[in-house]
Amino acid sequence: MLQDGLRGALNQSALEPAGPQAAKVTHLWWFALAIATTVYLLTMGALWWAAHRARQRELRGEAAVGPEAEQGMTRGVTYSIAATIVILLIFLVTDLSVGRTLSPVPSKHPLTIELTGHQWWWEVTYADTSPHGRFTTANEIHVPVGEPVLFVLQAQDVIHSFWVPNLAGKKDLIPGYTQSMWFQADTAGLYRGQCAEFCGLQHAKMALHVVAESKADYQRWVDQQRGTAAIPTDSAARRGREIFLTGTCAMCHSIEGTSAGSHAGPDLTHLASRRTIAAGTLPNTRGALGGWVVDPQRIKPGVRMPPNMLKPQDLDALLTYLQSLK
Amino acid sequence: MACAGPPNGRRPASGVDAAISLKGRVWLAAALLCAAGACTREQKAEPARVPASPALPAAAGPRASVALDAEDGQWTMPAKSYSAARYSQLGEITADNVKNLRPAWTFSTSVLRGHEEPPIIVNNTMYILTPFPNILYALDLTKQGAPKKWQYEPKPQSEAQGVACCDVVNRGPSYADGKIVFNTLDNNVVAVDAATGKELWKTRVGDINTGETMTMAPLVVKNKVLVGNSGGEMGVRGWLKALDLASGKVLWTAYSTGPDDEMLIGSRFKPFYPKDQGKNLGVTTWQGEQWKIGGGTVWGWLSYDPQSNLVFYGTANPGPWNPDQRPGDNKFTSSLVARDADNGEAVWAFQMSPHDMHDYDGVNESILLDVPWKGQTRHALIHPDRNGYVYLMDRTNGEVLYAEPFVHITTSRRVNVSNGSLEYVPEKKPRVGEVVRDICPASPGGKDWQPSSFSPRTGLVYIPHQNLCEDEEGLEANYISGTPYVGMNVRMYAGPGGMRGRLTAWDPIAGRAAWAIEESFPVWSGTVVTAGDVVFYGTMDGWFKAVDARNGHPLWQYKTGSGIIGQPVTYRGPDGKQYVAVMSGVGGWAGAIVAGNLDPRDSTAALGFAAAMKDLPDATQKGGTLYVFSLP
Amino acid sequence: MRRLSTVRAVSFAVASFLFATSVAGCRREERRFRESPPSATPTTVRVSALQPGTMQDTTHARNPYENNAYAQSEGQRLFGWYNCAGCHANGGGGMGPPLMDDQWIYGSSPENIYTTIIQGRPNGMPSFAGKIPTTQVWQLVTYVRSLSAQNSTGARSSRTDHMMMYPGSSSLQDPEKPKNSFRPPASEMP
Amino acid sequence: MSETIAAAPTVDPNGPYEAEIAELTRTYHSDAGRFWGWVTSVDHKSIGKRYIATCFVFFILAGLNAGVMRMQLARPENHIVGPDRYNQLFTVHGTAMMFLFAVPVMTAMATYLVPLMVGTKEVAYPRLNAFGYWTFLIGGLFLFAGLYSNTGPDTGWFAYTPLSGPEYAAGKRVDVWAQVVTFTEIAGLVAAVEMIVTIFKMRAPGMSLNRIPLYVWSILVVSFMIVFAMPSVAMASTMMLAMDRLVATHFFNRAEGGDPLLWQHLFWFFGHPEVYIMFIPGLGFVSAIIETFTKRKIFAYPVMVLALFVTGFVAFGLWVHHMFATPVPQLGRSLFTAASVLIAIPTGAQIFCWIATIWAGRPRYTTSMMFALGFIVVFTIGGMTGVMIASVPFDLQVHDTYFIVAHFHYVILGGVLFPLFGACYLYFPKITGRMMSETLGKWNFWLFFVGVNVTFFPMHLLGLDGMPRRVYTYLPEMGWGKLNLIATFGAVIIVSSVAVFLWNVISSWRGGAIAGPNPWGAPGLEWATSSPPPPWNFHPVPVVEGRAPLWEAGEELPVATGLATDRREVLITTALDAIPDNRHEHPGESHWPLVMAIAVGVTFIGAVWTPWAYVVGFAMSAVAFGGWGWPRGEHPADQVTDGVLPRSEAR
Repeated sequence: MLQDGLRGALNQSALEPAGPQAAKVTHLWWFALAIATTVYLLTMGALWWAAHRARQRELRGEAAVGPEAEQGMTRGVTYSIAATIVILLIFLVTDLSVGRTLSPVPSKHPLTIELTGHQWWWEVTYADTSPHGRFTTANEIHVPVGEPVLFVLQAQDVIHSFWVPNLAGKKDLIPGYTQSMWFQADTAGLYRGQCAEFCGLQHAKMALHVVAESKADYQRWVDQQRGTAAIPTDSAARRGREIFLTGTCAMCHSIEGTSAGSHAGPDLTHLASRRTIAAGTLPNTRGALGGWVVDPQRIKPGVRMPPNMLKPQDLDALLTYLQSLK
Repeated sequence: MACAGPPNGRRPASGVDAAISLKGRVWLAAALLCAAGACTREQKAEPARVPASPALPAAAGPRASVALDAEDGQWTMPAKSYSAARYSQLGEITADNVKNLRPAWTFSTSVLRGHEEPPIIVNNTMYILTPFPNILYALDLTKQGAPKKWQYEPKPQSEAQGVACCDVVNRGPSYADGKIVFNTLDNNVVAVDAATGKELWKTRVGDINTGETMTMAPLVVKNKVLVGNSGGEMGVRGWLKALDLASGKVLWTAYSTGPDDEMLIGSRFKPFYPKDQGKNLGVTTWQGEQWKIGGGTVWGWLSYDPQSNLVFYGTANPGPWNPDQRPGDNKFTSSLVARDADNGEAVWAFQMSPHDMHDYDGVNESILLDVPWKGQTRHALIHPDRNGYVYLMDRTNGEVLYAEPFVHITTSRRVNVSNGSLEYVPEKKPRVGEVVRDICPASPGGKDWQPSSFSPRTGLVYIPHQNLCEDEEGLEANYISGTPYVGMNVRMYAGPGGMRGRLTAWDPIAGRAAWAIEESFPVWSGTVVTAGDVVFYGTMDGWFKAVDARNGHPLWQYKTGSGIIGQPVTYRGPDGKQYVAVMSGVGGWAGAIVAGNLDPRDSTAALGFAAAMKDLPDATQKGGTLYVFSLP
Repeated sequence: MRRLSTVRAVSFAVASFLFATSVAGCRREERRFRESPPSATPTTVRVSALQPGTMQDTTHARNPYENNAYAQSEGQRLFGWYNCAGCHANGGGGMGPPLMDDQWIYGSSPENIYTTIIQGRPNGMPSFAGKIPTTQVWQLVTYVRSLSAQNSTGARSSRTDHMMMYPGSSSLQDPEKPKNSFRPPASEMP
Repeated sequence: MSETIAAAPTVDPNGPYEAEIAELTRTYHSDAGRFWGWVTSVDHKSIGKRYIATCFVFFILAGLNAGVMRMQLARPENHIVGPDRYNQLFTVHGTAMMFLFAVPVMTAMATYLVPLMVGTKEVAYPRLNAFGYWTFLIGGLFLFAGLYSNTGPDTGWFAYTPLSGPEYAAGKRVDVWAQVVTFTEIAGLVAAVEMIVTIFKMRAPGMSLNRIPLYVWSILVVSFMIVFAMPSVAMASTMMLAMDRLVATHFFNRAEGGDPLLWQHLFWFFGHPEVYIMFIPGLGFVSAIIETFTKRKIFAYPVMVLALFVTGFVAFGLWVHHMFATPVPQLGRSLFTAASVLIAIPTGAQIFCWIATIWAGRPRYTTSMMFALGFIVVFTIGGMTGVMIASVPFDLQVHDTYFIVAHFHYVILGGVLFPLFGACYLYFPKITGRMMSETLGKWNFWLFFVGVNVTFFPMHLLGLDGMPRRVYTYLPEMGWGKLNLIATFGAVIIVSSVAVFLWNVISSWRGGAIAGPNPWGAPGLEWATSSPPPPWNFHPVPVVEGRAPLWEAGEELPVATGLATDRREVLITTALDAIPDNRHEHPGESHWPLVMAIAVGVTFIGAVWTPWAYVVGFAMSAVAFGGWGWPRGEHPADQVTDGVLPRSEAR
């Protein structure tokens, strides 16, 4: 069902790189795999051959090989050990070189995104030279194609790990520490990421999506995200807004342009513009949204969001409002 | 193991014997040591007079002067005069005879919260405004024992107490044109007939549901009542309003943040320094719409210069305290603003603490002085700020003549006079999830609201202030309308020397302290200085003190019923004698631990102030009494 | 079979041990994410959060979480999230009265505290009716009671990952059994 | 194999020693078997047996956890268990497998075998040995008691702070974990000390260092590793984590100057060597098995020994490769990468040597041998992936994914369980006196071999496909369903294999073919005594003249006589050349080890609730110490070895 919400299958494979980071690692992997397989097959071959030889001898009733064979064995073993060492060194060198090439950010002033891990969702803030240009969203990161993006990683509660396999390896978000990493998306598309460090009850459902899009689309998105939520015109939505601001919602969520300013939960200023809700768990459809608002504990047991028993018409109004938050 | 703290596994045993609590204290010591740093704790010490920089003869050299009205023996506004000098030309009580001072009469207010207000004396009547519920008493001075003439009760909403950040205080009424004007905690500005106590008008100017309250003393200028709001800890947007003295109609509103038109910033707006110049700084120096809940309230003192027709006032801290949540300079919070008294148009503004990180409000008083400066006389104002510096500024254009530290400062290196910028120490910036230690001055600042006084005779400014440092830890603050919006764990303790309070006599020209008196508790009361060269102030353990204005020699002291945080005044009674009056009644932020029965075991109680005042409950009790003294 | 007798003895010991501990654990360790039916007070629109809300009958309300560790830690989190700490600090009080001492103006029983949170109190305690779901209110109640050591110490967390609030003790101070003392209202309490 | 039995020389009990044996029987008399005798026994064989049995019980319980987890993951959005229960399951699975099975079972086997292999009558410090077992038992029961009372730890077997700290881990669950770790560390350290002393000072005369069996070498290396590694985690969990949680210290509280990363360093400084602690004894078993069933001494003995030592040493230079995603300087990372890569060399060397041995020998494909070969096949895969994830960039992709899960299950099942099963089949006759069924054995092997690969190979792919570990469920759209289903199916096969094994053990114990002293014609001293061995193992004690005593000795094994038989006297030899040094009297049955263990139990279990438990515990321990150390009769403890002379030299 999520697919309809996301237009396309969910891709979270480390072997389908969409950027230089992941690509290099993928190459490294195939290289390593090739070596490993060869070495493994050779070893097993040797094992089989040894067993076979011994059997032959036994069938022929020969006695076990005597000391004269020792040199041969010594040579064999020495060579194979030497070979192992050489191979390992080759691997080590390639690996380290790859590691070096990947670490520095290839840009002076990269687009910087501050990512904060919460139990169990992602707070995403786009940095800007002017404070007024900053804006905050959640669980969905938009990046321009072909441009390195720098991530500043922090955690609000426990250790999380930021990982979008198609784009780059992971980095931990550790409370009290500030780490950074970067990646670059070369092909436009939707890439799924997921928390990779066990962080409690809903670790399994702490996902995010990276939307890589053309510079133009990205700019359009940024401009729209910077805007604040307008006061709805139709009565239903207005009623929904009222419920949001005076009910339980405003205790945890914020909507720019209203009096709701709590950061306990994700920022909902442009909720309707996102593809998923509940940290990449549900498609952002009216139905899913309703189900989530009413009984989130059924979908993500232990999640911080409480159930909300709204009267049907109230729920309807609230959903109308939430869906108006483009 | 020593760091373990006491065994807690004990079942909640009923009744804890002394032994255990004693152990508790031992553990406290251990635990604190483990916490590495933050080990400064107030040591008891007797108040002592210490000469700060080599004491200069107060009378020598050129002196600052101040504009004074002719002395009429009255006290019509909390600051005595528009120039906010709190100087009385009455000379009956002198350094020589003050030792004979004795109580003339007293009056109980029936309120037990912090009494920060001064009595107002007009036409042989004394007006006393209590803290919430803001009862206004009129006492007849002509009669023996000053019986009550009438009392006026505004009956403010009791919920208002829930949104008053630092006790439900009020800093006093003002008299003008036969009216007593004052603010109530629930945001009403009230004008009462001074003679009859009849309510003339009552205007609601704020909404407690957004966390707004009012505690400041209005200033009446040319038939305009200038008032501002409180609530910098509640996500309130600060403003200054002018009401028509006759009708109570709101004439204009000048916000401290937001777009220029709402801040009444127009063509006349010419800040001295580039850092304060630009269009719509009230918006562009904030993320998103944070300026709407960004603080910059106006709960402090206003002064007025008739010559230039300008009012000068400071704006409070930006909200929330946690600076990470509000990137940018957050203009114009923690700033000084000069406005045209008629239409409120901003003339200049100067931000003392850009992107304030430690609740360094800018609301402290500005005393309007004329100082000889580099050969010429400058129309200046002197402003001891919470960030620990005394600013001497040209009040005509907002140029900083000097900014010199008057307390121990670790949060900033200096104020660069060439561009007016405060040079922060980055290590002392509060960080989320990490305790930053040894932040000096603490959030109440080098000096809080408690007003200074200036004597043209000695040429010294008498600054009552505190000496506190603190540890801070930033937290994610959630804005929930009508609830606190702070986002900081704070733990305060005495600054270097272990004395938490000080009265500093400041030489406004030399830019350094002439002498200082150390007090164990913060000096949370105002000061007043008289032509008799006597400075009066009170301490939080209840002593009302008189010291020699020239050298700070202690002359006289009297123990009142409760801690003193009020503003002493002096006046000439109908019998022609000089009287000195002060409210006794501990409270306020510093006294909350007593006024609110707080539990000192939680070091973050009262935004961390309780930690520094653990011994106050032993030193004084709640009260609410007016004390009037005179010579026999 | 002598060996068997041994085995039997041992297995009996094991069994009884398991049983003993299991009885001890359950109640404290339960994590009840979803009360069925999912409970929450209906959202009602009100003019002001500061005026006491609509009266609610809490006479036969009982705290389902007393001594439950999970509810207590949830309550601790919400205490910060919903700005309770803004007024009550971490139990020491500030704008609001302290919660870790033995003076309870409006009563210290779970029901009293529940009512206080839901309906608010005249001297500044806002009403959170319709703003905090019942389950969470009870979690708050559980935590608030732990501040003055009124419920099981076994369920309480020793500290938060923040500034040390209670120097010299693990979770909280030498417990004081609260007595409901009714102080004179208004001007005396924050 | 009848001919081998005949061939193997043994110490003949009905030789000229009847009188002494009779006296020994009195000296070593205990009513073992009856409950009291059972709890007071200090015989390393009886302790070893119950130790092994206990470990297998925990193995099965932890395995069942895994079973439930596999069921839950078989389908996306499955609802067999919720996140709360699932987290407890995988945490207890990991904790139990590591702390209650993989390491202790090897200790247990060593407790039983090492004294026999080095040809001494008893283990060093027999009462300490008993104490170790009881402590371990209490700890293990505590963990599962926790799980079954919904108090199972739920923060993963490495319990990262702050998730495991006081704020985020409510209740007592993590405290249970912390104390269980402590219990097992105590047991582990105790055993390590005994092993080191036994191996250095109690070897049979003539068993100089260069004649020590490879298995014994591996145990020696591991014992040293334990001594260095385990205090780190014991301190971290007992002192720091427990104190943070119980009395609000701030070791791991970043806000007040503590550091959550400190935990990771302390834990992995133990946690990584732990892996090698688990499978180095396995390598030892493989050597023993291959030696036995190829009828040929292991090729390049010095290389093998060296390899063990190098592995044990380098193992301490790897821990940071569990932390590549945390702030670690580039250079540091490179160093740990290098170390992680290079540790493959010694292991590789050993594998080559075994292959050479097989090539040169006459392999007999008994179940035991099959498991040894299976070990090479499976373990090598784990080794390969191990080298891969030493690479920082690659590790950052697969770290904390199912690729890692696959990797370490290949290493652990390959490195621990295959050799362990092999060893069971090899030593079962020695322990019980009966042979295990070879037919069931083959079933056991093939089911296990297939099961392991079917279960864990797909996990490599899942990991690369982005499936993080420790997720209680996943979305259908992720397309991880098929592979997970396969893995679950594999798990079923493993379960059946283990069932077969158990059945084989039980049935063979009841009615397996009677095994002689040396059914396999193996070379080690352990085969030089009856099966099961008498309480005193050997009398007189054998004398060693080569690396494979039973193969090199002629008809009769040279022995050393002269040890007193009226008391439990053991022969102490020199560390290097094992020349008789002096004799030492060992204590008899004692209940004090149990009392002591209970004292420890009270201390640590009580400490979950109150620090006062330490006070009480210390008092109890004091009493136990008193009883333990009470003087033991008038016999002079140590004497010079006059009269103890190797027979051979007497000739």
